Amino acid sequence: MKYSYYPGCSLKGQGRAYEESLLPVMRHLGIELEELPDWNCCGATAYMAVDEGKACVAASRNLAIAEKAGLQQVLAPCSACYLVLNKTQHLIHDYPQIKSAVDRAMTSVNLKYSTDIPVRHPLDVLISDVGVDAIKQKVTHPLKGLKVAPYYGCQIVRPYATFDDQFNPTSMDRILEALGATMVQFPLKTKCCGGSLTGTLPEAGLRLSYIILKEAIKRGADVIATVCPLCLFNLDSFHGKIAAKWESARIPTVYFTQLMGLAFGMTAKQMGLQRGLVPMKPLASAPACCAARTAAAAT
Amino acid sequence: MTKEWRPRIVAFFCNWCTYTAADLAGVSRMKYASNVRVIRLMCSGRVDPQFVLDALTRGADGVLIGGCHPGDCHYAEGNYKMLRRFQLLKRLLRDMGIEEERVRLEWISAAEGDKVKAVINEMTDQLLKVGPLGLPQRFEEWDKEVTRLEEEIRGGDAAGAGCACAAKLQKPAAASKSEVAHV
Amino acid sequence: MEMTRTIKYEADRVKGFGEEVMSVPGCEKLKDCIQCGTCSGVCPLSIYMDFTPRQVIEMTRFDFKNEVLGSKTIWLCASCYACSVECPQQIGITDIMYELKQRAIKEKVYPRGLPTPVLAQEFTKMVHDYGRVNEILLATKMYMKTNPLAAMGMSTLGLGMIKTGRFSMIQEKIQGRADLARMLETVDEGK
Amino acid sequence: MQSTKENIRIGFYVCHCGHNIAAMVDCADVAKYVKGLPNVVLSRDYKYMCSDPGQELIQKDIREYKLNRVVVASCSPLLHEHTFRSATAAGGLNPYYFHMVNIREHDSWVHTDRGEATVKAKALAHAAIDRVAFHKALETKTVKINPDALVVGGGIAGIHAAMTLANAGKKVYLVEREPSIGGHMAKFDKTFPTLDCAACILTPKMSEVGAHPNITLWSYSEVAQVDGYVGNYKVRVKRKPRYISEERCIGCMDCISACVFKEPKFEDEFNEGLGKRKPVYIPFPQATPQIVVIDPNVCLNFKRTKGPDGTPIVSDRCKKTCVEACGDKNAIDFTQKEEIKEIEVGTIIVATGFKTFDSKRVPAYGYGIYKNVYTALEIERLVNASGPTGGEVILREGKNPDGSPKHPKSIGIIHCVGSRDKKTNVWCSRVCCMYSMKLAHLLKEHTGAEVYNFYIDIRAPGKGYEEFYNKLLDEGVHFIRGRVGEVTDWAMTPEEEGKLVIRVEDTLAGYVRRIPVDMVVLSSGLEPQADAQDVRRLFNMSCGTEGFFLERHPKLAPVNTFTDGIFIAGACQGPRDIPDTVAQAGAAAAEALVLIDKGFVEQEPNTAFILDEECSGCKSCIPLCPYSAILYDETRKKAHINEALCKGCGTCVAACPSGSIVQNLFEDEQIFSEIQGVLAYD
Repeated sequence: MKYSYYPGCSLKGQGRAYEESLLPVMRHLGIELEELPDWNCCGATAYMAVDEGKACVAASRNLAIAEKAGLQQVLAPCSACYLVLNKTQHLIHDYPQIKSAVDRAMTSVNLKYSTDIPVRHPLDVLISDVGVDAIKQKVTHPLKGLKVAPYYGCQIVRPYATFDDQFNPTSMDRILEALGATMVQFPLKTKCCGGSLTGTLPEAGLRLSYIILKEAIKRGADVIATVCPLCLFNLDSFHGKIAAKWESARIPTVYFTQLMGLAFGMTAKQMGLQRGLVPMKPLASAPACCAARTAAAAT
Repeated sequence: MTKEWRPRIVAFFCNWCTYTAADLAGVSRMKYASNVRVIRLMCSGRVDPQFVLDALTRGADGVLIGGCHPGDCHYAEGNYKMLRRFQLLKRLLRDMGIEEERVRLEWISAAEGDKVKAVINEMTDQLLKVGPLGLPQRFEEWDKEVTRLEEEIRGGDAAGAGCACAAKLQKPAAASKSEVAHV
Repeated sequence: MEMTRTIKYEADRVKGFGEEVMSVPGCEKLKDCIQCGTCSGVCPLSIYMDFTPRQVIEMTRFDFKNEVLGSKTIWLCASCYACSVECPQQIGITDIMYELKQRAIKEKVYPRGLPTPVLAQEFTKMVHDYGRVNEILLATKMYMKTNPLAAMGMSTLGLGMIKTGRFSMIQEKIQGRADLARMLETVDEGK
Repeated sequence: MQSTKENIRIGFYVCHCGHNIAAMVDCADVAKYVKGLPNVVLSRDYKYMCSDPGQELIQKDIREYKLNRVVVASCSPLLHEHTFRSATAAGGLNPYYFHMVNIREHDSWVHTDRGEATVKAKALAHAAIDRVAFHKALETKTVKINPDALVVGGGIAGIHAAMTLANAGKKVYLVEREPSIGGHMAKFDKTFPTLDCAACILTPKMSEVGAHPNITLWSYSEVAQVDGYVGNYKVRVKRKPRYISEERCIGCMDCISACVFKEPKFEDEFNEGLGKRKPVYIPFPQATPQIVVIDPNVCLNFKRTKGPDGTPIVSDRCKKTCVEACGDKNAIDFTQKEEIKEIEVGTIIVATGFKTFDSKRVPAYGYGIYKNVYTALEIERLVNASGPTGGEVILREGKNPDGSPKHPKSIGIIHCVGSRDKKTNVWCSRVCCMYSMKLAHLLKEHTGAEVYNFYIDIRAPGKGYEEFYNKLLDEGVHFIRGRVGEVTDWAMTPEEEGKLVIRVEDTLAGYVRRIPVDMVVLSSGLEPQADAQDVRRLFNMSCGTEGFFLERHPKLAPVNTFTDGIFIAGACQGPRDIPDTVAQAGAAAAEALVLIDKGFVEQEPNTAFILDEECSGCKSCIPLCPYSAILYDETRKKAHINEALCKGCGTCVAACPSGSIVQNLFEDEQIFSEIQGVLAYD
């Protein structure tokens, strides 16, 4: 299986641990990712707030490049990218005025937008194309005893989720359970983390991150697993401020792909776990270089 | 005539579902194109392919047949009978060079007033694109052609032999009955 | 004691504003609102808003343009789409918020001192100029423009980013910058 | 062509229908146009043709102008064809010399351009003028009505309809799917707004039904097949095995106490799963008939695996203490099989009721996730004195510090769950506002708790309903106008700890509020029964887009269906409360009585017949007839249609290759002339 890979700005920036874990994990599962040549920013939530037409044009350039690349599908791991690329397709599809704006822009640089190339999230690909069983087979270091709060955030399920339930998604739960981890009951799985408001209006934004953190702790989670670089940033970066404003709610947050890598026997370093501000505790089952104690047992 | 051309649609609606749905569209004051003329039959199973051909020959640009949804026929399965006949009719029309969009079969239940509206408007739009069928005019032209031919033959040769084919062209509906009705 | 007039006269309405918003892709169903308040009930940020999302919908529908575009509400929307998917009338509330933000920026009537519109514009500019966004640089720019003091408060975080190898001062640029700029220009030309 | 001997004289009338037609169609112009058509002797436009003067006008004209054909252009023939045929007959003509043109539902109401609508009216009128010339005098056929009736569904609608018919001296079969009649009403504690005890007013009616000499009550049974037509339906009823002989069981319930299961262990359907029952049980104390049922899915005397046809297999491994307890009565019969009963009835009333919306479909409200979130129907059982807790309102989850059961101190009732929502059901379920208020009253009365109602709009249009709302306001029940966003269990403040938190905008105050409560009640809406589509097909009815059974006319024939002799009553037609249901059940019974007491019904003479001399005996028509009305006469090598069996669909007519089948009222010439007519305009 081969997909076009649209990393998005975050995965090349502060969210690089996501890419560092995603690529080897996907390779390990036999999925080839080919990075789109010269992709540009999707526009995220900010561009839509300034100019819808331009936002669609900017995002559609990537879709046109993907079309040119000739692969059947695009993989977009960042929730904002996933949403914006899908939304752009919906808008082009449903509104002739958007379509003509996009067409005009395409013609001006000799690009072409002709088909709605499927834009998919890694969770979707893992659940639908790879399958839980195939994932289970690759597990060498089961995450036994690890209690995870599965946190999906908003933008991969709303409003366009087709691969999972909009109100109670379970795809990540199923993947992580296949790794041997235990899910805590986490009704906040699709609540908003505050998005960019943690930076612009911290009082409002951080409160949302705080609620997620404190509830994860209250429900007995060891770690929060997420699918979005912005969610991870918000949940991981403001513990000091949160403690000052409300109470301490320190709990590590990781990308679900990092947990997958650990279960597949990859090292914490390979998975970029050292990039978290709140580090995840080494696992009893972790491979050799992480916990010397288990290394002996493993060999 | 300066009036812009509007397609003429003759519709055959079954009494129990589609005609009632059209009544519902009326009661609900839904608005649709005025160029459709509904003929009420008890069941879509009563629609003789001849009716369709006759309507087209007499100047209709399209024919719409409406019946109950499969499994919902008031007479158990008249709509299935219509469906089978419709497949053959479509083949015949294709052979005659009549565009597929001109004859349409739709299942519309008594509750689907909005579907009556949608189908009629959609069909009107499609026919506007396809343009007039104009069979009566075409027949007239053929008649003239044949008459001219006959005269030519009569003038050049003694006895004419083209009348049979002229008759056939004039009344394709009647001629086709035995081909299509027996299903 | 100074009194504020709260009654609204017809002259206070900017007639046609609601219709204009409703004509924008995604905002058509605005007129179907039954004012049930589900949007406000599910909105995680409604607790900080000057008008609840429901009120913004009603005010937009009745052409209270100045009040709507000057509100903080639209800048508190984090685009989480909870309102849109829960709305019993399936109104694209998030899209309506986007549309209102666009109008507020275009007419420069957003509340002063709010960093959100500044961030949005800086973001857009960065995309236009380079094709990609460097979050750290973007945040720095925004703080510099709105609240330099707060930027100082972020230094611990910056340090953390450096320590974990996530801090980069290099602005990534795409090859096709000119192409992208050209494409974006066609949108203005088409207007 | 038509008989040349007959001199056709047509009278044409175009109706204004007040402004309904005249506003969009130039009626005078239509009349003028028709005046110029062949065979038209007179052409008039008139304000209301269906009025008495309108009908008298037709009669007078027939006599004065010697008309022999009448055409009226007005509304839908489904509405007034009968009226004008009668007027034609009263004028001394055969009623089938009349034809009707629909220029209201199919023209003035659906078009917006007066010019176009007028052109269309002319074309339709033209078609009728052409067509009516070919009309023939026909005789109205009558069919006898079997006086026995069938009522399907034993809720309050079915009970009331059956009683009405039975009290009028008619024999009624009442078929109910569950082991007891009573339906949803039997589960209710009180009824709004009078707060009558539901059981007190219902159970006398139930036992009357059980004892009525004219009613054959078949509970635990379902209608399997319906054949025939108005006045003469043949119905097959499937009687499910209850493993108890209905004849021998006297309802002593000794078997229940003797069951090897000492304690009730299995989910009790009647109490919405809040209580338990044994494998041998009676659904509730007042159940009618008072006959126990054995549930083969849990009874030890049956195997866990079913037979290949899905029937339970007796294992004989139980001690059968029940059989012992039953003794001489010998009512328990583990070998009982499903039984099919065949009955013949003339009329059928379908009263199959509704299903409540599955609240799990609104995940934001936490039903099935948080134990202290209840459905309204669960609360009905919880506050009921004969319910699982004896009427004590106890929370499912949480105990007092001393270990005693906990009572709610604050309760939130969420209206419109599943209703008025385009994601689920778009309609208003009509009863929820009122039953929510009733439950608010009862819960407050039972617990003294603070009760909050969260509503979008309070809909209290009924006798004494608004007064009930006022009463609740006086009682101190809180009303917050806002559709609840979510019910969660996480606390943001100390008083929220351990509670369910309702997050809602108080839209009247303009504040978003978080309200902690101990108990949440979801006022789930009403939906069509899960098998409504199957039932609809069984009785040849239609469903509206929302899935409820469709009435023949929303205003004027609300209990009739499109199939003659089949009527609908109660919530199977749409959400409604008990008073409306009972009224409708009475109406359905009255409509059935009209047919029964008249004894016969007139039928459209639209049957088909074969022109003997033309029939080639090809037999292609024979398999097409769904009623097996066409027979083949081997000696004469011709087909023959049995008029009594023909229903007039015309399928055979369209298929006959030699054109030798004719359908009355829909003859080929009539339809061809109609086609010609509708196309005869510029």
